[in-house]
Amino acid sequence: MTDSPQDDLILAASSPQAIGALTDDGPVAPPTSRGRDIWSQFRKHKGAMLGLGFLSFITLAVLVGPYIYTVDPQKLDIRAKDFRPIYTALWDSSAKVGWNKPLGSDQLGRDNLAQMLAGGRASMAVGWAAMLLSVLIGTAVGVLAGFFKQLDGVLMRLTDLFLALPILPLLLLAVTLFRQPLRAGFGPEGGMFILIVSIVAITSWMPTARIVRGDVLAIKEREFVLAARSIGSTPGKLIRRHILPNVLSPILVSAALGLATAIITESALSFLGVGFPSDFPTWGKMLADAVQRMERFPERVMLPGIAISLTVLSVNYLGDGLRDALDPRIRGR
Amino acid sequence: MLTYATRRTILAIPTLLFISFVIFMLLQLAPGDPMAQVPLTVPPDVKQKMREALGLGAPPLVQYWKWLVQVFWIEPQVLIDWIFGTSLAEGKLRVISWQTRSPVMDIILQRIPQTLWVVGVAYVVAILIALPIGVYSAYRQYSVFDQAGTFVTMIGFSIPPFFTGPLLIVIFSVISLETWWLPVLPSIYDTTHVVNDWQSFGFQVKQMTMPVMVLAFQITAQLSRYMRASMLDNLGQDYVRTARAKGLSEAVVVNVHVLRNSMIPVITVIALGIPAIFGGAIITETVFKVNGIGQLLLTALFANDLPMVMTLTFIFAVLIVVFNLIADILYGLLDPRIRYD
Amino acid sequence: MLDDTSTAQPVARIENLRVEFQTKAGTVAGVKDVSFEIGAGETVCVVGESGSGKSVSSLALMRLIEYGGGTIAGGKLLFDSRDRGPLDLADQSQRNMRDIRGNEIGMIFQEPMTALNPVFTVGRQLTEGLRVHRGLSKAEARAEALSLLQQVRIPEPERRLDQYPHELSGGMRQRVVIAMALACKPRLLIADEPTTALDVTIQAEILALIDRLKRETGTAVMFITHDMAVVAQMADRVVVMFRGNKVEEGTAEEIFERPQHPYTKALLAAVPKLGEMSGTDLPSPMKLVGQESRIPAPIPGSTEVLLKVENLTTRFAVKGGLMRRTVANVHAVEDLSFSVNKGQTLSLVGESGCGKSTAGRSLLRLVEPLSGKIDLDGTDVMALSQSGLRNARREMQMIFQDPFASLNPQIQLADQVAEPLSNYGVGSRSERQDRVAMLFDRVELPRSFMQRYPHELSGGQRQRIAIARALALNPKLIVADEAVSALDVSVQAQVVNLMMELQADLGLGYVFISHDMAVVERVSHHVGVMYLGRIVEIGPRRAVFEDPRHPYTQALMKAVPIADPKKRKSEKDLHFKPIPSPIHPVGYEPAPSVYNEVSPGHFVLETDSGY
Amino acid sequence: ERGADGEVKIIYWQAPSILNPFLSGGTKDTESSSLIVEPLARFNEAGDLVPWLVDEIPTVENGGISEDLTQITWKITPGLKWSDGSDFTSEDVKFTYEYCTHPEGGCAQLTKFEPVASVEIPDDLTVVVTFNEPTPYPFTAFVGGESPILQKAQFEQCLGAAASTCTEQNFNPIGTGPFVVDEFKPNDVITLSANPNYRDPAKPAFAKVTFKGGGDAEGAGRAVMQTGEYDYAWNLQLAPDVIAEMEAGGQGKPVAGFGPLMERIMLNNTNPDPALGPDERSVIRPHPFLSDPAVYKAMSMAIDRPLLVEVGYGQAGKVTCSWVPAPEAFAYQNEDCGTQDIEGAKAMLDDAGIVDTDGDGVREKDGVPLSILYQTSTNAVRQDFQALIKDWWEQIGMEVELRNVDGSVFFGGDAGSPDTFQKFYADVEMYANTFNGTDPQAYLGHGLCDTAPRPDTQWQGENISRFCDEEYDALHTELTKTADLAKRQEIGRKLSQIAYERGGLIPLVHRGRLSAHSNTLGGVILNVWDSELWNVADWYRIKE
Ligand SMILES: Nc1ncnc2c1ncn2[C@@H]1O[C@H](COP(=O)(O)OP(=O)(O)OP(=O)(O)O)[C@@H](O)[C@H]1O
Ligand SMILES: Nc1ncnc2c1ncn2[C@@H]1O[C@H](COP(=O)(O)OP(=O)(O)OP(=O)(O)O)[C@@H](O)[C@H]1O
Ligand SMILES: [Mg+2]
Ligand SMILES: [Mg+2]
Ligand code: NI
Repeated sequence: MTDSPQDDLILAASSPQAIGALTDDGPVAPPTSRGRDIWSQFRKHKGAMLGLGFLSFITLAVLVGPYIYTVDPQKLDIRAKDFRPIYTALWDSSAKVGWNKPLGSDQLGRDNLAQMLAGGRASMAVGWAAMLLSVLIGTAVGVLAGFFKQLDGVLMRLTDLFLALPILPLLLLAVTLFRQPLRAGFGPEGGMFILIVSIVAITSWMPTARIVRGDVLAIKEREFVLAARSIGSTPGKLIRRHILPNVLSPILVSAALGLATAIITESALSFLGVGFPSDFPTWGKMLADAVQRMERFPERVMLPGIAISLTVLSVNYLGDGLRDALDPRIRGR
Repeated sequence: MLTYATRRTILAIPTLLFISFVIFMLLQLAPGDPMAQVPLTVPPDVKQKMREALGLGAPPLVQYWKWLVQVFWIEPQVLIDWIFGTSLAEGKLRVISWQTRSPVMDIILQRIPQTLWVVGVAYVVAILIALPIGVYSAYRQYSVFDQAGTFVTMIGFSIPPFFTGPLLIVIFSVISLETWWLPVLPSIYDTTHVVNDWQSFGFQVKQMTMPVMVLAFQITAQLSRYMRASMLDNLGQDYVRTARAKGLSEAVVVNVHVLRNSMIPVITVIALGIPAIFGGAIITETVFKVNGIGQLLLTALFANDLPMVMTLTFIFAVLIVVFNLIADILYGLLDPRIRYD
Repeated sequence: MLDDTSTAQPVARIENLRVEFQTKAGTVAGVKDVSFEIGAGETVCVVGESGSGKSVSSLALMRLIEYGGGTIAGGKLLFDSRDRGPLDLADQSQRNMRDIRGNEIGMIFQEPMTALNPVFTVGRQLTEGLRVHRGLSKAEARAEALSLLQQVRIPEPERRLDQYPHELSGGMRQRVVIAMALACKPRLLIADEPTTALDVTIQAEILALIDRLKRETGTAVMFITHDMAVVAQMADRVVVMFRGNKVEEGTAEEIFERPQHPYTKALLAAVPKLGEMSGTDLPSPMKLVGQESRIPAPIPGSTEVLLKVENLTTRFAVKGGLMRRTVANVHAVEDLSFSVNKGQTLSLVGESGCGKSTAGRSLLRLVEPLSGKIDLDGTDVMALSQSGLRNARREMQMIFQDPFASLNPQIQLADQVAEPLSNYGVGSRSERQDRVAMLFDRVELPRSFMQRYPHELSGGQRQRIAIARALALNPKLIVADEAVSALDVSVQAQVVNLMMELQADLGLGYVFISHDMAVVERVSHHVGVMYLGRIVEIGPRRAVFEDPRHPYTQALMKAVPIADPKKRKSEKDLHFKPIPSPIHPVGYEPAPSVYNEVSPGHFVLETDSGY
Repeated sequence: ERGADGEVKIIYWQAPSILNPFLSGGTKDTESSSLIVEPLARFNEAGDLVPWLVDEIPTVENGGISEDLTQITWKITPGLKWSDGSDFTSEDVKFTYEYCTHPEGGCAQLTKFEPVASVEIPDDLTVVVTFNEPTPYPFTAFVGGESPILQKAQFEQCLGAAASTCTEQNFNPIGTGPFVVDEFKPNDVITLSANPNYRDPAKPAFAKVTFKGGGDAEGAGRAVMQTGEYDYAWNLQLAPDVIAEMEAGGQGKPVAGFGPLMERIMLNNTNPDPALGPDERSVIRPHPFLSDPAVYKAMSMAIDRPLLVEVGYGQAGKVTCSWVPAPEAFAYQNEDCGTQDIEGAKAMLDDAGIVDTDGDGVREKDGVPLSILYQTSTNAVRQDFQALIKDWWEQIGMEVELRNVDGSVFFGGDAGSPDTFQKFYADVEMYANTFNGTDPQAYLGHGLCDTAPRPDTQWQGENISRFCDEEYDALHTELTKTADLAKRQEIGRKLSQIAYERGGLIPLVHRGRLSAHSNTLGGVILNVWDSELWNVADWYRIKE
């Protein structure tokens, strides 16, 4: 009982002759790859496209920006402190602005634009790394638990355990706990980076694991897996070739959401004062530091705040679009 | 169902014990020192004596055992005493906070009302707003309302509370916008405020407005997404067509048939969120100086008040486990297809 | 066919209906141009293959198509309303339609499993319509619902009212849906494939029920199906649809005996009819319209034993209680013994849940049997280690029921067919490619399909890919689990023919699992009838079909509808007991199967089977 | 008139967790309890002693202090009552001594009582404190907000190990002060009302006090100066521009006071080279280059102290180069301190032969590059200082790595952690220190050779720099024997100078305490020598 619209296209070509009636015509449309299908559906989701655009823009900006705008974000220039962004000159001609400080400078004269770029780098790096790690753990646990019955109980109890561990306290605790040894090993920034990334990942993989496990359980019951087993596929191959590609969509979606959570968590940590070292700007830190001077220098709060929110917003939209695009029920329309 | 619940409860006990052990050991390993906040003018040997007075010298396992006994044996007795006026726990050592030298449980009880008021009200407000929004945007999928709703909820997802919080304070407390008919709201939550008449109730509402706004915004965002997704799932089901074929009005089809089914996963999500109410909202509480549980945990953590941190995190763990169980059981109750055993 | 209704005022008349859907690929017409009418007390059967627009027409008539994203682009839907006189439903408001839906037009849907709201009781769902349309009070509605349930002959109707849908069996649920559709005594009853998902025995009962209700109430019935045998059972008049158009219309007799349109002819030729093979010993491929050049030759096979199964038992543990211990077992396959000869087909038939699939999977040890012996051409399959088993699976392959589910949607077809080869490291990459190309030729698929993905193929084509994949390793035995059940008749006929051709050419042995007696009759050398995990009767096909001995076999034969309007069944001679539960507590040991050989090779179970 | 002015609202961004200062030692706890319990004598805003529960301050002249400097006799003002109405007697004073010196009590103010040999009470109003040895400055026990008197009747059951079971007592101490506790919510809020038995019937002017704790300095400052929700905010450690902006809110104003608190950079006199191993580094002397006067002097010269003040503390900071910046008479004055001289610093290094020999931009001394690790605790202002100072030091040809450690670890004193300020596994470290009261004798003892933290003292000890100078030790011994104030002050200045000039530390900023009070709150006199709330009984509401 096919429900494919292609049947109608066939009709145009074949009249109901006896033979024609029973021949099992194939589609006349050229083969479309699944990827293209998904892409064309994805493209229709305006929010997701905007999200993708903005995310690419931000990523590119923080990656390439520091090579174009080569001001050292840590460079103190105490005489040029408290500059306003150049655009304030539009309504306030007396504002202290300068073309050399396009987005102004902070109370020690550090350049805001350079800090935004450097901070974005840190935030994005943390976001991506933590997301990848978390998705990796989540997928591994989910697939193993779903595929191997013997492991299911143990792994799911483990997941419960991590779910029951309250996240923020644990996070704060681990920061105080491992900051020093890691810093010794990888330097102040490297150590903190590893620490934050791993903490965010360790405390956020559980939903992915649960979703993936559920999907694996369902897919395991699909006949093509049984078919693959009957043609002698080894478990490893079964997972790689048959299971993983089919759980890709929940993984991608939780990856998108994971990226958002990671960025927010990092900035929350910075806000609570347990994030990166002080001379290492991240958006969250810039925001937290600037809250004090919010009225006089609203841009110092707004710029990082908007950057965080927009990034997370676009990632969320991206996730939404991905979910729609990957859902065959919606794609079929 | 009963066996299922029993089984889960029994399974939860070793899990919780294990969790408590893990937390305890992590805290033990933490390099902080409860004396770090004592000024430098107090000499080290005095600090050492103070530490010993707190019982810090004992080996970790002994401390852990003591804590277990205090939490599982003595505290329940205190509760019984309190309810029945007996004196079982007379003279027994309770879990004592290092910062305040007073029983941890007493302080927690003191903090719970604030947290429940603020976070709980936010949760209720959020539910009341989120569900209709979710239902309507699913029903009119891709309509303007849906698009706008999606946008707003996405923003709710995306803007961290430590951004919205100070923003609101500046808007409502600092730059007084009275000229625009906006009320001036207190930036510092008064935990001693007693509601006894309309005026004091008004003040309570005022001081709760901002934290509740910030929190409810976030929760609304999440819940309405869930509600929408769940509604969409169910709107495509065959039974909806059956209901329409019976000639039922759209209101009945959507608000009775579809809603009832869609509520099943959403209610469990709501149940799973309840532990977070008790956990307080660390950031929001910090921003608005609501001295609730979240703020308690944060200060205890920074002061290295291990008994307090330990007990609080353990209580959260218990709540999470319990509400997980409740969510599962609710699922079973709401969905007649699911029968545990 | 008895009453001449064409002169009477029709209850509903569809004129030049056209329904369109907005899709990604532009506007698609689900129904292009369909006109027919339904008179009171008349059953009009709408037949056609999947996607021909049957459901769309019926939903358009209910004006439910708007909720599925369709629009009525043209045509009239004239309906003779009880209260308002003749109306064109196509331009009624949804408000008015609400008064008509469920009140004057009732509808029965295909899937009894999903058509009922899982969280409300049967009673509540039944009374809803009554209270809306007839303004009954709660108690009145309940009484009315009860009488409706009695009318559709559900056992213990009082109890059912307070049960939830999932607590009822498929047949009972379908009765509830029918009761719901009939609640307000509609003038027109639309039944959209009401029995497709059901077992033959239950199907027979439901068909009889609808027929009886129609006669008792004089309702007009629009009956949608793709099963010609069902049409033959039910129809007064038949409308044949093909790709959105009506191609032929006539009384049942006209259609079956003097089909005019080539499509109808082809369709009828492709329908296997029970009893067609009477008098022959060997199966032979069907004669299809358009393939007259191929002369179907009987397939003899050999007498050499390929697979010998003895006392095969498979159980699934049911866990429960505080400690999650095994508290009971599902006795899915119980003491099964049979053998398959090289180049021959053994069919296993039986109702849903009788253990056919489990038996098939146990053969390959895709589920672990509890005990028994499986001997495949000299290898003791039960004794093999995991790696040995992997090797043994080269010799036996499976084809599954659902062509949509049994192919991985993410992998190109050529790779899917090549996968068994690469799994066993057969040949080099280019050799494998050649072999895949050859296999495509073998199953008559163009090589240009090799780079496609499963979703770009039709069901029949997919099933051919599955067959090609099963053939890749040159197996001796293929277990075909409902391999053609999900396909349209015409496609089914082609696939059946292909399988038989391959058998003749390659000397394959088949274990053919199916619930469709007519197909089984067509393909098998031997037939085993299963009931509750056991084979109740096994023997040469001819013996079993022409001389069924076990009471269950006899009942089953009686229930099968025959694609011939002259051989209608009546409700009287249908009495089926629901299948008892195969779940038994731990420690329960059923008696061994003892067979009585009634004729050479024809065995009938002596042991109590539960029937 | 008592209670006439209604309610006063005080906010401390650190929340008090207990009202018994003997069990906490935290400033927030000491200050909040000073509303309730009082010492025999207090310091006023100038650092001078004023009698509080006694009639006069004992001196050698008035016979209150024995000639041999081993005994001090306090005469309690007659007629004093506890807030519960019972009499305040010398029994209570003696009990307080016993309470704090109990070996299992973990009393935070133990140092104040350690030199005391015994406390005798010949009668209800006389307390005779005998010291172990001649004590030229005997005003530690029972003096100042940190050593108030507890009521014997209330705390009798709370000696030693029982101290922590006395929650009721610790939360609701009975005192002689202007207010009594109505309700104490630990780490949150205290509500108090006027003490009906307060000695001055006209005071306090306020009937109620709400003492809110928690949040951050910024919120507290905002609540007083911008929104006017609170009347008094304590210790606003905020950047000067932030304070200025808040002040513009017009509801309140900041007040600053200067105690001996001083932000400094400690120079490591031992070699912190990690290669030496954990038990040797920071023990073995000397430091490869920091021991060279040219190096540390150049480092000090390179610093622009006025800028540091401006960036970090504004009106709550002053330039200083004295180890003891206050009281004024103890402070060593140095004129050059306030001017930065990068060129001079370079020249000084060049003259000492410390030049860049390998062209990497970093000077070497005897082949060892001037590359230092500069650590401090995590704190916004300190990090700004680090950034600025790093910049200056790099200008004179040094290489600087920055590091900041969480305060609870840095000041935590955990012997197992390598990151405490005592271990000093770095070349220089920055923090602030101070002392209580007005006498710096014990504080100056932090420069004695044998007080250096070492493995065999479990890394305890106050000489963080491991500074060791014979002349300094001798001079300090002299100080302990001198009773004449002028002479003491002179020795004190000399000690400060030695420590500065011989490489003990680089003083940076003399830090004041900046608090804020609303424009309608009168009577506030900021006092950094005692509790800020020392004169809360005199506070009143300014009528419009
Ligand atoms: N919601 C829809 N959107 C787009 N096309 C649709 C939709 N519903 C049906 N169609 C198309 O309309 C045509 C007729 O579908 P219909 O469901 O009526 O077939 P059918 O004859 O009932 O088939 P089956 O036997 O599988 O039920 C098909 O080509 C189908 O693809
Ligand atoms: N994995 C399993 N675990 C538990 N019980 C099972 C499992 N698989 C099948 N069963 C049970 O075993 C019995 C036989 O199932 P099986 O699938 O073999 O029936 P079938 O004859 O193939 O039915 P159908 O015609 O519906 O495919 C059923 O009662 C089924 O519920
Ligand atoms: Mg259909
Ligand atoms: Mg089956
Ligand atoms: Ni000291």
